[in-house]
Amino acid sequence: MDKKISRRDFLKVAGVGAATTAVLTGCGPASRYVTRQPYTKMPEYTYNGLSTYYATTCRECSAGCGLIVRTMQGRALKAEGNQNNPVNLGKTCARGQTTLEGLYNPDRVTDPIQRDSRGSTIAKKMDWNSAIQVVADALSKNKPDEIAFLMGLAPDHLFDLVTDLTKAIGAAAPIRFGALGMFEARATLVQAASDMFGQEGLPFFDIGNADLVFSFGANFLETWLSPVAQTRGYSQLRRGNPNRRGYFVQFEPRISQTGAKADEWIPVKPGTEALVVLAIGRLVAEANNITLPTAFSNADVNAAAAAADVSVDTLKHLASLFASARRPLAIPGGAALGESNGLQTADAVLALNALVGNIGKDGGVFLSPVAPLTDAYHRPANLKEMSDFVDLLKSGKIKVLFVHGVNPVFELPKSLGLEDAMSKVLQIISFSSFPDETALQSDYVFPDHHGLESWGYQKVATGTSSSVLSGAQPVIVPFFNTKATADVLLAAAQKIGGTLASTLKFTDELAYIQSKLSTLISEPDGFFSAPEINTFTASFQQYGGWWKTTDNRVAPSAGDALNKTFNTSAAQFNGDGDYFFLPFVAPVMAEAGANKPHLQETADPTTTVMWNTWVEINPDTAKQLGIQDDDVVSITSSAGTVEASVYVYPAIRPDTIAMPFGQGHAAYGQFAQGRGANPADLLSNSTNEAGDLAFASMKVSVKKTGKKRQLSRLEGVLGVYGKFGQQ
Amino acid sequence: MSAIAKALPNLRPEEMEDPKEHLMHDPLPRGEMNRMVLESMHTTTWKYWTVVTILAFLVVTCLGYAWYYLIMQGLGVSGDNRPVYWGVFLVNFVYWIGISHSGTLTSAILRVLKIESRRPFTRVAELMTAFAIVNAGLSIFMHMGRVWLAYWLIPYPNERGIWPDFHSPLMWDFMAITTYLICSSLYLYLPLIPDLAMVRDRSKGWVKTFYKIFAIGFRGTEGEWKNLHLAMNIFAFAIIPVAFSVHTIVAWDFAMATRPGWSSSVLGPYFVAGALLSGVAAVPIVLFFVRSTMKNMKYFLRPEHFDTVGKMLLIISMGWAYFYFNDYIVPWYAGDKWEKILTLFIEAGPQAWLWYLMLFCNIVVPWSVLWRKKWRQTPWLMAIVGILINVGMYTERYIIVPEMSTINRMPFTWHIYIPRVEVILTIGTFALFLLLYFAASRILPLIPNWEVQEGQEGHILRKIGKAKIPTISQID
Amino acid sequence: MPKELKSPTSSANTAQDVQGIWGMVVDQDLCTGCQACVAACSMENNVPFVGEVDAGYGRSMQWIRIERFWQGSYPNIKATPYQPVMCQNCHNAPCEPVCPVYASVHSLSEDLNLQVYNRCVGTRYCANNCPYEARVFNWRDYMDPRQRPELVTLANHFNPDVTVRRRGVMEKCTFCIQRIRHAEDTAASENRDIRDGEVVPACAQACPASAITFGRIDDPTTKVSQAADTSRGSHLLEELGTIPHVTYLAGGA
Amino acid sequence: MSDSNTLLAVFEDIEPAADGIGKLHELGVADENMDVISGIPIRPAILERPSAVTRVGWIALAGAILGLLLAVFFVWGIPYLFPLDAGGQPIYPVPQLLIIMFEMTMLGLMGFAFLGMLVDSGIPSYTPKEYVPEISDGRIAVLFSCPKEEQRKFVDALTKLGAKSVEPAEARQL
Repeated sequence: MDKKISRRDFLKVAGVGAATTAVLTGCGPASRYVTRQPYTKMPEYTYNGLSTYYATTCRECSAGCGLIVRTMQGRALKAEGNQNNPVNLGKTCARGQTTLEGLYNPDRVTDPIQRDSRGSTIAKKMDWNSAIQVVADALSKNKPDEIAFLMGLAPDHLFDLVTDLTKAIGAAAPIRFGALGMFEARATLVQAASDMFGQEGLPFFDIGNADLVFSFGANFLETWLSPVAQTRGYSQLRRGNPNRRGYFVQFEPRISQTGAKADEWIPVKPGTEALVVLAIGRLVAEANNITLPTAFSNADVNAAAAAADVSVDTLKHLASLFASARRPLAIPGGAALGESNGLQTADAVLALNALVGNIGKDGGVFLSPVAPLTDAYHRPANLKEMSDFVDLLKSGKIKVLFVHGVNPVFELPKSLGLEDAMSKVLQIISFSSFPDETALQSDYVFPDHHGLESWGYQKVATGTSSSVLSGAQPVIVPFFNTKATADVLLAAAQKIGGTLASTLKFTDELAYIQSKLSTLISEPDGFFSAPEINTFTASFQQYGGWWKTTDNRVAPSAGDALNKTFNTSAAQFNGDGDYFFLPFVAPVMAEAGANKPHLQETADPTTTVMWNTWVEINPDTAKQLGIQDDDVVSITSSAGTVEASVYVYPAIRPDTIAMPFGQGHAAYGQFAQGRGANPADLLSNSTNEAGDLAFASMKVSVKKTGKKRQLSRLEGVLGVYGKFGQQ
Repeated sequence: MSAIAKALPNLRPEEMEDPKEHLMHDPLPRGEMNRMVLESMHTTTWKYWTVVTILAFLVVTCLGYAWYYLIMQGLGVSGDNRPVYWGVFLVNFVYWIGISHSGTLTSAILRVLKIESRRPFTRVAELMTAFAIVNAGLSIFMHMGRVWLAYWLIPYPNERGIWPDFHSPLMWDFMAITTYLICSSLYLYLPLIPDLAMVRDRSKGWVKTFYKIFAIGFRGTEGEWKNLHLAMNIFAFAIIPVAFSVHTIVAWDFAMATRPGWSSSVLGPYFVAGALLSGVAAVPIVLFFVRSTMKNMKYFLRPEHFDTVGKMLLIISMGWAYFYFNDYIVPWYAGDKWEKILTLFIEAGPQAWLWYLMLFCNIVVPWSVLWRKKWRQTPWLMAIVGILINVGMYTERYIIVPEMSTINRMPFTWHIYIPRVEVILTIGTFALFLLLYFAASRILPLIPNWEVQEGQEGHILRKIGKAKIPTISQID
Repeated sequence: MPKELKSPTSSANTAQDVQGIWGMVVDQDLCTGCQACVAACSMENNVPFVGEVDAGYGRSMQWIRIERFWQGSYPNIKATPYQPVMCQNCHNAPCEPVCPVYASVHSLSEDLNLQVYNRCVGTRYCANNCPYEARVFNWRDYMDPRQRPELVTLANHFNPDVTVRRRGVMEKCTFCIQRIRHAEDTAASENRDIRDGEVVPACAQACPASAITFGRIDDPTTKVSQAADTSRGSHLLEELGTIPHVTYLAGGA
Repeated sequence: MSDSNTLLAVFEDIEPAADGIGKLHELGVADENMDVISGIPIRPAILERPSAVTRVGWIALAGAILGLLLAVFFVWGIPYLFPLDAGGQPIYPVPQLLIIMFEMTMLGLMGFAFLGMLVDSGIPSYTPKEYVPEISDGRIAVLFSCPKEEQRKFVDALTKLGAKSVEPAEARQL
């Protein structure tokens, strides 16, 4: 046989290699110049019928899960988890799966545009040169204190670049915000850690190694912090150890998706979570014969039980569970933190953990590893800071506002008056890829690439035990005439010249990223290291990031967590309605999924509603109010009114109504626009002690409108509810 | 002789029914009958044309356009969903197959049993059969997701190298319905040939050409009659099991599925009983309308014929009730979880009124009306009973198809079915049926004159004692 | 685990080269109902979205649906463990014999139910006869860019390995047969057997809780065989004798 | 009988027709040289005629057998050519065969009964034939052939028995 390998054989080998090793790229910096183009103009690495796989980072939320995107002939076909990335270990959530529908979304902003007027969809297309000139002018013709940047939670490399840029021109540092961060109450968690442990950082809850989890409202299987990693933890909790199945109790006013997986659901009255935690703490201390620590000494079990609408027996039963567990873990989160006493709740939960001595132990509470390239965890702005920012805009001091990666017009409570404040800003430049509400209220939209067309990195805030920098690279050539915002800013900086040009003297985005990565190339405990930056970058692309192989979680000292005193009052509520209002992030849709048709059509895990917003009302309450399924009700709080269809939900407290956040867009493309209602419209700007939005602190009234609008449900109502309902 | 006289001891002559009430004993010359039938065919009023125009319009829009729309858009415009994959199209299918049992089966059974009063109305019923099968076939085609590939069900050597699968009840159905359509059309046609020859002999011009072609040169020679008679006998005997098999197989389409409600071994005979009920009930409706709207028909179609049909209806209704009870009690007693829910759903679910309507129309109405001869002989009352029974039977099919398929073993998928474009198409099929019937009533002789005359020749009145007693001779 | 894997009448068909019988295990204790599998399946298999009205009318086309029911009433109410239901790829599949045109046939070599899209004429009998209601029907031309202009760009991510179905065609979960085929081809070209874990369907690949395990159930050493072989395992509607290839591990304690 | 004439005698009713046929018998017209055309079927015995021979039954039987064989081909032959497994059912199923066999047998039986009726009667045929339209009004026509020279005698005899007309039969377009 001829020993020479023919081209055909080579392709065969290459194909098999590509398929089995999954990742085939990162061939040096040259790949920067590789264009990935459709079939007619076959570029390198592209063979007919063979797929090419690129490692990148999911940008659907800021958790930083690694993705492997399958591409073929210049088209991205399928996003799957990157098995190497410690955050998600090859797994993804539903949003990650549908990220391609964002990439190929028919409503993307295809070109840089200048609006006729704010709010108008009529816009004139621009070319990128003039767009860069607009940015350069905005940066150079305004005084530094007249310039503001509002950024999303992802991507981090752009945030770093903008931080450098603002530093160079002397403007205020960019402010970061995201709806998920808002509903996660990150500031509260960080504040609680520093309150109780005397150490800054985002708490890390080691669910996987615990054997009993008490979750106080934490929706950790849905959108909270790093859902894929936490779901893996949950999986380990249940089946990780063949000898025992971890037990899980959820405390919340309605059964959420997370609550649905709990062994016990304790429907505590909203606002009394802290009381319950403290009461349990006291009972645990009593059960374990520990001298009652100061933290729990004020707790009155009977009063707490009465206030929380939970029986004393239940509390005792829960306390005995917690006391006898080998590795008990309590997690604060969700609506429990979004109340006026949210910080107290978080503190109390951490104290409860301290009581059973699981701080810094397996199955206990840690502080999340600090990501590479950063000194500490920098949380996004809480509502207090956003409110200050809005006030700043209102004052008219800001002349130009740059917005990237966030949609505050939709996400912030309307009562904050952001739209009004934005009208005081002379020039608003959005870098949004999608025609969202904020982009609609801006003068210019200079669309950034979609996350899958972009370079970048994301500093992983939490979820895994190691310090992770998730890397992003384009998997296809930009599908539309978009431009990386980093490149726009860098080009503008060069146009402006001066110190700015010399500080940001990078040829392009990748050069900037490389400059940042260069500090990592010889870190000793890295997953890989390299002698020089180009090789390092290649590996960075190939593996989809860089991370340490060691356990980088910080084990804080319990300090005097148990010596804190708590006041034992329940939370305060705004408004004089009859019902507690519980907004929650739609588990599937989250804050930005509404423009993806497959996410819209993916049933909500608890209600199975698709394509719309629903209001959850207890059957008894509904009967009282004469409301049936699909009746449209108007919900009024002190901040506003929204209308939505009712889902008579059997697993919610009768004094509470709940509504998912994620729909109710006024813009954002054909799949999102005009669909459902936005519960943020009902929220006031009241905050908890840590400055986070007290989103669950409203009391609302519910009124039947007489209209009916059928909710689209996956479940057959006939078979699940009513006299024919099955179990 | 004296025995018969003793059987009627107390009847005074005025109490006895007039033997002339019977068509067979009220003979007219054949030429006169021919003239009457021809006159009924040739008489059209503006009312007739108005109705035909309306029907034609309905056929074009409700059937033609709506179906085009359905094909182009896909079944999304229908009301089918998961789990109700089979909706009103299948209801229509079963219903029309049921109606088709009216003619062929009634006329065949009556012919085999030599029930003499069948003679004038067999054709009226057989025509229904033919048109009902057309509608049944159309309903199946409407039901198919890719109707343009329907020919894949035909077993013929093809380039695709793949044949239909005879494991499937649908293939049995396909074969059975094909057989039934062909055979019942021939069965309609066979006794029609002499009548077509009669019309041929009495028409001119292109009309004559038309009838000439379809009378296929029939004269009435001894050999022709003999062959015709034998063929008709073969048909009459053979088509009864075929008709039974057709509706049994229709039932098997459902019964073979592993679904609660459908999976029942009594479904076959139950469907046959149902088909007979709706089919026979359709006869008085048509008889009534033909009799009251067409010329000279009061001579041919008489209360005695309604009486015959009424008696059959009463028996069939009881038979249907018997089978329904069978189908009902067995799962009810067994207490299978899903069957129980299904029963509850049908009787107390959101569409429970259909169930009560069905029982009212199929049991209460016939049982309370048809026991009385006088009422049986009242044509308009019989027409109303027929209509109600048909409503009841349509309801029954609706309960069996979409309602029963709502309940399955996966309660998470239970969605209620609401028909959409099906309603329009159903109107269209009914309009087509009527239109065909209207057309046929002016193209084909509705009365098989030769059979009537044959009967009349064989019937005689004899005076026994004081009364004239109808008797029948054996000249057949 | 099917007790009997040989078809009783395999004399005249394609059973000669059995290439592995594929099966799945779904751990309901782990399934969090997060819908990642649903989304992953839709993206891998070009499953269309049908829009709000159709979806709510029982026409959503996802090949997996995650079922949950309620037990009890407030406050002692619990959601039943999430149950993802996809085609169970029965050994004795009720959907198969009822198809008049052989569009629903059995692969004896892998013991899978195959749905031949281009053969399907849309009688929907198979769906009627599927006790699991696992089949979905293309009620409209959901994938036709002429009717749905939004697909002109969205269609770019369609998987070229999977046919796009048009209206009037029945479809269902295929156990990602394109991935099975790919692995089979790869293994054949390397002259070896398929390794355990080499075929991962999209749902199992995505599942963050690793609740779905997939592999050959004719080999007792595979992960899926071992996972299925616990006291928690059961099949849906086992009493029907369909011998499904999906094993559910009970949720709860 | 090249020198014979074909006559058509039309009678008003059955009795005279029977008498007429009896007369013809007397006059020596064999049954095979006679045919009765009537608007309704009349039992041959009434007219003292031999029963006509019909092959319809045999043809129908042949059709039934043909249908049966076709069914066997459909249900067993097709899977033999294209073996495809479906739902664990036998490739050569018996119950399905019985069903299809029944349907196809019946189709063959009836289809061929119809065809047999046509073939055996020599129809469809659009060639001119001896016929008078009055037949379908209930008249009975007796078609017979007699020696040319004795035609007169026949006509007289039949007219006396009540024949409406006795004329040389004339084939004409129906």
